Amino acid sequence: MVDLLFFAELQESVGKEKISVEAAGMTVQELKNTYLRKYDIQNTENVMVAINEEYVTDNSILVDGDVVAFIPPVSGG
Amino acid sequence: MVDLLFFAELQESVGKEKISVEAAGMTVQELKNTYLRKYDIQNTENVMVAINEEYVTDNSILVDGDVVAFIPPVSGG
Amino acid sequence: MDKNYWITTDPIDVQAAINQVVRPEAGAISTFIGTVREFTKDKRTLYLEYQAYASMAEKKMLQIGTEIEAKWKDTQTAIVHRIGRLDISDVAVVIAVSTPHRNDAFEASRYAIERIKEIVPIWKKEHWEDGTSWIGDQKEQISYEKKIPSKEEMNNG
Amino acid sequence: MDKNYWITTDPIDVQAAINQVVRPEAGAISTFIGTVREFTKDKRTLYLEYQAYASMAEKKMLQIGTEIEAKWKDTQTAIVHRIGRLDISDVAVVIAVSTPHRNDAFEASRYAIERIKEIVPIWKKEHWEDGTSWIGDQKEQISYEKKIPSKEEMNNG
Repeated sequence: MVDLLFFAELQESVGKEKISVEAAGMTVQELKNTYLRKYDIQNTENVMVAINEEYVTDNSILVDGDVVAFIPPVSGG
Repeated sequence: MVDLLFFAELQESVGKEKISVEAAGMTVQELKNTYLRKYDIQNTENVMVAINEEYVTDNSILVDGDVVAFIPPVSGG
Repeated sequence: MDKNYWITTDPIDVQAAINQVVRPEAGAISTFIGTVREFTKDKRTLYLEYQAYASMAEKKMLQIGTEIEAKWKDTQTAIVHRIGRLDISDVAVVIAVSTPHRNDAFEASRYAIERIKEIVPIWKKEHWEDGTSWIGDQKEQISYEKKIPSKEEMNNG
Repeated sequence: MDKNYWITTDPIDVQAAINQVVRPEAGAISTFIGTVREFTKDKRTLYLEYQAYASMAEKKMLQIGTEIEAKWKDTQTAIVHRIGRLDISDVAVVIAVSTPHRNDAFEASRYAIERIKEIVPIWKKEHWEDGTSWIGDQKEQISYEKKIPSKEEMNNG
């Protein structure tokens, strides 16, 4: 299983902070296509992805136990 | 009478914080020549002068009651 | 997590951040304090809500401190960011950088706030008089082509 | 004298200076804190002694704040300088500038510290391990041709 974390407007669109899915072997791009589109999230190209708290590129491949965070444009400070 | 204030190394050279002198009508340059040289102070061209807490040029003329400060290069901060 | 980089739900004590970087070798400390501004142009903010991916945010703030140490000699940095509900004039973020000489302190703290707005997973929700919105501009008034950190930025953790 | 610009013999409370510039219109506060550094190259400082022409110094600090208001829109500034004996890591000066946006805050506080070193009648006496000396370089490592403020600077009180 892979945990998916959603923040900010993504969390509001999904209605949850976290879901667990079977996604080992998928690329980040495939994960985005599947789970962000499922919740009607537009502008997915602006969403960064972190695996286990480090930013990754869309062609990274997931393994079991990964924690994936979908990170919309940040606005701290 | 005019009050002369000395600070930092000038104060140490003069041995006093303040002296009162008859100097109405003198220019700042004349005052420097008279009172700084009296105390063997070199590099008088680096000493700025303020009359009544505002910087003045060497050709300013003193009037009775003025407070004159001799200001060596500052080093606050 | 390094005690110099932290996320908190409590009001920020500016002095606590400064204390983390005071040291005999430093003669200059530059701090940046971000507070909640009431008006953005003519739009009035009632309050803000900050959310963070806290564990990753602390890691990324530490990364910024490490970047600063690499760029400016002999610096020490502390960064604290508050999350949750913040009212007008509340302190959202404090950056403190100490250096032997002042120019480096200014440049480094300016660098830190820019980097926070690029790579630290924290989000601000504006509660306006007439609605709410999550703010997505990473760099406020400046528009950047690059939305995703470079490979180097991503791996420099 | 304006309460935002003061000379004190007491330890400086950084937060007190910050509080003078916090306001709903500001989103950014940049502070500069000058502390007593132990080593300058390989020369060791035991402690410092600051002397001021206090009444004039407060006037000149106010002048710097006025210059900042003229140069950067909608700024508010506070400056406090301590005098007397200061030990290693003691805070000698705090500058706080609040602005709506952060770039102005950084530039203005940097301007303030440079101007303090030019026009504010405060002097530092170093007590080294091997003697004492009044420090006369107005701008520390930078050597300036111009030792006297320009006419404009002098009259801009």
